[in-house]
Amino acid sequence: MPKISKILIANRGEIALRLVRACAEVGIQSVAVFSEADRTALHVRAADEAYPVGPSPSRESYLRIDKLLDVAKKSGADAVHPGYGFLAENADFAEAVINAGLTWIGPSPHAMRLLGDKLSARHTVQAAGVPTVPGSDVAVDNHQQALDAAEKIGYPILVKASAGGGGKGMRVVQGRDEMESALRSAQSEAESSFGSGVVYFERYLEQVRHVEIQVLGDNYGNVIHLGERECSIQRRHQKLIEESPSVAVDPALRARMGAVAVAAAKAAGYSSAGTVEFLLDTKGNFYFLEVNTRLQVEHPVTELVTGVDLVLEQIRIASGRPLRIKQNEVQLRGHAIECRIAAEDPFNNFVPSLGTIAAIAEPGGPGVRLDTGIYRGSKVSIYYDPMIAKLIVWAPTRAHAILRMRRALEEFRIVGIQTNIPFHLGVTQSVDFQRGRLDTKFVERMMEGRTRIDDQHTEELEQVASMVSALVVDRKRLAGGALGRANGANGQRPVETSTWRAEGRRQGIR
Amino acid sequence: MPKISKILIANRGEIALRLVRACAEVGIQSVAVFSEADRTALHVRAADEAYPVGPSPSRESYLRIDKLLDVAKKSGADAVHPGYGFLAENADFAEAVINAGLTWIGPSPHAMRLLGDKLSARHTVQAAGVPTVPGSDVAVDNHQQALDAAEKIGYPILVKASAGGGGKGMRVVQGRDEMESALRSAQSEAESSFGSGVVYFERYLEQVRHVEIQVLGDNYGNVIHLGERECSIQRRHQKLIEESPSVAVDPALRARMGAVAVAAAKAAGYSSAGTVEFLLDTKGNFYFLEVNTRLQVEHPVTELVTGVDLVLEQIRIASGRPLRIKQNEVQLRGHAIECRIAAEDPFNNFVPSLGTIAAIAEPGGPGVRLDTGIYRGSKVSIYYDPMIAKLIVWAPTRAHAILRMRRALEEFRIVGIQTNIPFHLGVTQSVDFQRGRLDTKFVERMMEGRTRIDDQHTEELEQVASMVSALVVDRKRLAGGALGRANGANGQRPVETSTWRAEGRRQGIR
Amino acid sequence: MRYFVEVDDREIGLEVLHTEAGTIIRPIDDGLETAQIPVDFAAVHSNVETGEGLYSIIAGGKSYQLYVEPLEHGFRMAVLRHRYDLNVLTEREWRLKKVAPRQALHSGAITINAPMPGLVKEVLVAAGDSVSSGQRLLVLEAMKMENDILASAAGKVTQVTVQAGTVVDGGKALVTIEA
Amino acid sequence: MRYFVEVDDREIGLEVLHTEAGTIIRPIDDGLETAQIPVDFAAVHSNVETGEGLYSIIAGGKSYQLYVEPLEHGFRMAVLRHRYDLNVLTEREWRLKKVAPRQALHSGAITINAPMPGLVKEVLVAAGDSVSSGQRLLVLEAMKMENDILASAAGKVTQVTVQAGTVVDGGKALVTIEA
Repeated sequence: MPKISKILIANRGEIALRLVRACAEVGIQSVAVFSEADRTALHVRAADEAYPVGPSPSRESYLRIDKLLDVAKKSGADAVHPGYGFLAENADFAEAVINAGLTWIGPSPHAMRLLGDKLSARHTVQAAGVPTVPGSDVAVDNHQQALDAAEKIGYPILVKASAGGGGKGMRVVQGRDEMESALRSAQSEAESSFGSGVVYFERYLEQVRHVEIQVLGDNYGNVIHLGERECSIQRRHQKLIEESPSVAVDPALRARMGAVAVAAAKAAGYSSAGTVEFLLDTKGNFYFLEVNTRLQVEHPVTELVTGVDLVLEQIRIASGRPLRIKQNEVQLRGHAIECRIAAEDPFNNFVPSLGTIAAIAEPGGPGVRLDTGIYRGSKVSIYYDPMIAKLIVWAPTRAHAILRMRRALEEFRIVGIQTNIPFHLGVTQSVDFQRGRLDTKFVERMMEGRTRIDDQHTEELEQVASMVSALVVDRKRLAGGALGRANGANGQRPVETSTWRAEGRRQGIR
Repeated sequence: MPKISKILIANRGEIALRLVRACAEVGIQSVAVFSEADRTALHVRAADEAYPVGPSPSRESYLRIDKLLDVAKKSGADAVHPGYGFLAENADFAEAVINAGLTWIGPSPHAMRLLGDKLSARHTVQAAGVPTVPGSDVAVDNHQQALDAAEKIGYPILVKASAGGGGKGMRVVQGRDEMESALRSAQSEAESSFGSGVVYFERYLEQVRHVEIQVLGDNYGNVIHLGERECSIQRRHQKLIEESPSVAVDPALRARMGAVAVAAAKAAGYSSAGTVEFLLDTKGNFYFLEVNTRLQVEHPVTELVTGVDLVLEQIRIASGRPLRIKQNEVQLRGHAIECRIAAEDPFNNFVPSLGTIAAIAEPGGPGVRLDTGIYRGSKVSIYYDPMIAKLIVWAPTRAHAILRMRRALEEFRIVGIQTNIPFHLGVTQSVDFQRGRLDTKFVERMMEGRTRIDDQHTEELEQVASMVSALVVDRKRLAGGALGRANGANGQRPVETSTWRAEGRRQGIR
Repeated sequence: MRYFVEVDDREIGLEVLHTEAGTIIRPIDDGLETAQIPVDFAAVHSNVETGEGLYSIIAGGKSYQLYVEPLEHGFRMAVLRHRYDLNVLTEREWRLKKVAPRQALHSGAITINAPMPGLVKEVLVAAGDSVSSGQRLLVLEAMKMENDILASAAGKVTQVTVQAGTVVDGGKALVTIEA
Repeated sequence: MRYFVEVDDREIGLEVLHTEAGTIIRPIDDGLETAQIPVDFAAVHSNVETGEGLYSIIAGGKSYQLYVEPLEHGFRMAVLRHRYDLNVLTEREWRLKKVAPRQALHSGAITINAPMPGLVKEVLVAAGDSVSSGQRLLVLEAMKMENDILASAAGKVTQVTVQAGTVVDGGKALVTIEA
């Protein structure tokens, strides 16, 4: 059994910090890596060891397999955790780690390859009897083949890159007329993004929820599931809010979806933590979408409702231990919701907002978990993902969790950049969200103003903002007066010593 | 049934904020009160409404029943939550609230009186068959009576104020010789602190743990318990660390202690949240100490392991709803620990440290809850309790929780005042604490250096501190050099623009 | 002190009064001064000069905290899911702004009114003069400042109804110009 | 550049070298210069002048962060459960100090001041008493707690400037001890 005593964390930001913390909590040494932009990042300061891996662009640092292996060697790390993103789903990296005599904390490169390619994943799980979204089970190459395949599947069609992810190489085709250009543009986008132009078709399902099942497998063929996460609140195929459990999943459906997810994982010989994504329609039918062969961004919601520490279990599994949790011991308690806080301006089409974090007020108190890599003085740069924090709440019920999230969002103040916190506040105030009426078009409807938002006191707030602005001007006037006279003025409020710095003000995009 | 729609929160600091948050999370309006020192406190800013109640000393503000009732009236509040401390266990206040036509969120004044006086509490629970610490069951008045009573009970004797709390009016008497002066000083301290010089005797038990049971009763005679909290880590009868469950309590003992606690609560007609305190000896015998007729400081550890929101249940109960949790539905999951962070200098005999909070880095990530009223720029003043934050962690196991607490304590940085965080770090590193070998003398032994502390790298840390101090001086030298020359110096590290403010520096104790 | 706050396309007039009992805000409602709101305004962190900072305001018992970010003109505040860009005008700025565009609309005879009560310090034109748009007509001292009153259009001065030293109410006609 | 750091009763000599490849620290071990530790030192927040701030240091691959607080002489750093007070001497200062006769640490009069404002509850010593280091001198009530004020050195009490019932400000002299 490979003993793990020092883990190289091949990532940055909140997930690197979460992994450093996990190491500290099990008495394992952590080795951080950092690009030039990240020298004073939280994960670097919190880790036991830290090594530079190059310039700020990730291609030259966090994606450099050679440099990462070099750090592993230099530091004497005996295992590598990739986090999510960057090289997390790169089977070549996993293989290189293993070939270097280190333990890879994740599924085998074989399972990663089998499931990483979407067509291959469909074939693998179909063989295990897993229902998939109706589609072409081979690559679609030319226009005529495309039209034939689409005819069989039925419009609307979703063209997807087999090697893809994150919405790239994806096109919706409503009818024959749109096929030729959609096919060509999807292929070329797939080619340029993933180095493979292979695309295939799926029926484009509407009025569906995105529901995924967290699985956990060991190296001995045991696989369990830890319930579902609903991730229907998406914008451009990027998840924004996740929760567990889903209002649309009752225990019977959970058991069915869980069993299917476990079967899918077993079909691929899956170990470690993984996620099987499904679309769930209004009739309770669910269709396999893909498997994410890594720890997910949204793993905390599952941790909060199950009480299982997924990273800890990943480390145990990687060190050769059998699963210690049995399926019937997995119990969901209460409700958890995660909001992904991004440096994006929701009042300006979610354009990324760059700059320096001048101040932060973090939410706290009961049931609030904040995973973030930002700190006062840190910079949000062009180099990395705009997601700067994950705000996760747990509460005994969903209704309580929504109100708790709302008050936590209100407490969370980030000065110096724009964030999407107002967007999340809008979602928590929307009647559809509160009632659990979700589907993958939720955000689209909301941004088009087609969602009823339970806005209290809007006029009152405007009035208060007006008063404050007048008082701020008045205060300056009084201060000027006070300064103008030799002696403090009579009857005037004392002028506070400024404890606020104007330095490090925002620089970003407008 | 009294409908609660607006709650006056008759408290300040972290507990006031916790209650404001609870209101926001159930859609109830919150009304904060503030003394002059607390105008910009977090609980004031977070509440829906806020009213001044007078000058900074609590006698002139937070303890003024008349002013509090006036605010309740003015604001249209229909209920009052007292938090802990201040008027929380003042039956006269509860009665005044009820007489004003408002709902008191807490037990009835009758139950408060019955249990508030320690002698009366002993009698009440003894009648219900609850084992109490061997002692005098009547007030001890004069020297001769004292000697007789002590003879019967056996030395060492603990002299306790019947109206007391917080270690005041308490004396340990090892033998006859010490009796006279101990009795007199305890009586006079009790008189001056509580307005009643009534004292009684208990056997002074050694090698015992402080274990308390959380109970929850409704207005219809239903009472359940939510397991135990171990609070043996005390200094001068003040709790410093609490955890749940206790390593000394197995399910059978928990059931027995729980049943006894429920019986004690029922004997007093108790409703709302309350705590029955026991001493637990090494043989599994337990003895009733007293009942705290309020929400406890340490309630979060119970919330984290049971998943029950105690404040929410208090509000439901006060609004006349029956208990919604059945005893057999109460399940403990994982382990929770709380450290009380106080503005006290552990390197200088825990002397209070006053001043302005110049900066804070809050701990975060998985399993960490921080309840605090401090913020950058807030002041720690002489007027209020030195406890400035509660750091609570949850983890699947006790061992994990201890390491998680340790890393959270390491992350928690408060600049501007001294805190007892280094003390808590010492406890988490002590072998006895890690092994669960706790008793009420733990802190005394630790402060006397009689505890083995698992200190790694002490010399290495000293070395690093030395290097840093030299580098700080060197950096200033280089900066001076760079400034001295007209042009940026060659080969020298650039001098960072200071993003740190020297303003608001500590003023406290040196 | 009176302020006029522009927010979205609304305009909110507020009078800030510092009294013995504390600060009071009176909404200015077309001259009708209605409610009086006692406010307790405090900065948590702030820069007096730029206005940037975190503020607590208790208005009529209700408590709010707002973060104020200075813009080139005015302030930005994020409140819950809303963001407000506000611009604060003093009474003088507001009156100057108010009279200017309105008069430009008229053709024929244009009457230049006093934008606020004040003392006419200087009269720079006389009946019969030709003036160009923007030309200084007179100087009105108000709110301790000298305010230039400008011609809002080119034309010929037909009437000057005040002279240096006249104390005028707000709205009083000062000069008439024939286009 | 060579520095000598006094910490506790130890003295650690360090040479800081800025090279092309980065900063290197060489411990000075009785003139024997042994290891070379590559260090990457960075300020997260800091004041260059006072030294106060949060620093990250990566020394030989190991990462630490330390908060540095300036004292009257030197710096204070809290690291885990420890607190270090350090004083940094340049080589010149160190050499000067080394040749100077060692000063007795505990000679002369020591004044015990009130660490915080409070009420003197009890005075336990009187002028003329001999006290040992750590002995309780008086009890000061502050923040609802009774705080023991201890002798910081052994000696003879020469003056007691307060009595039970006195309300004192922070910093007020309470007791003087002659070593």
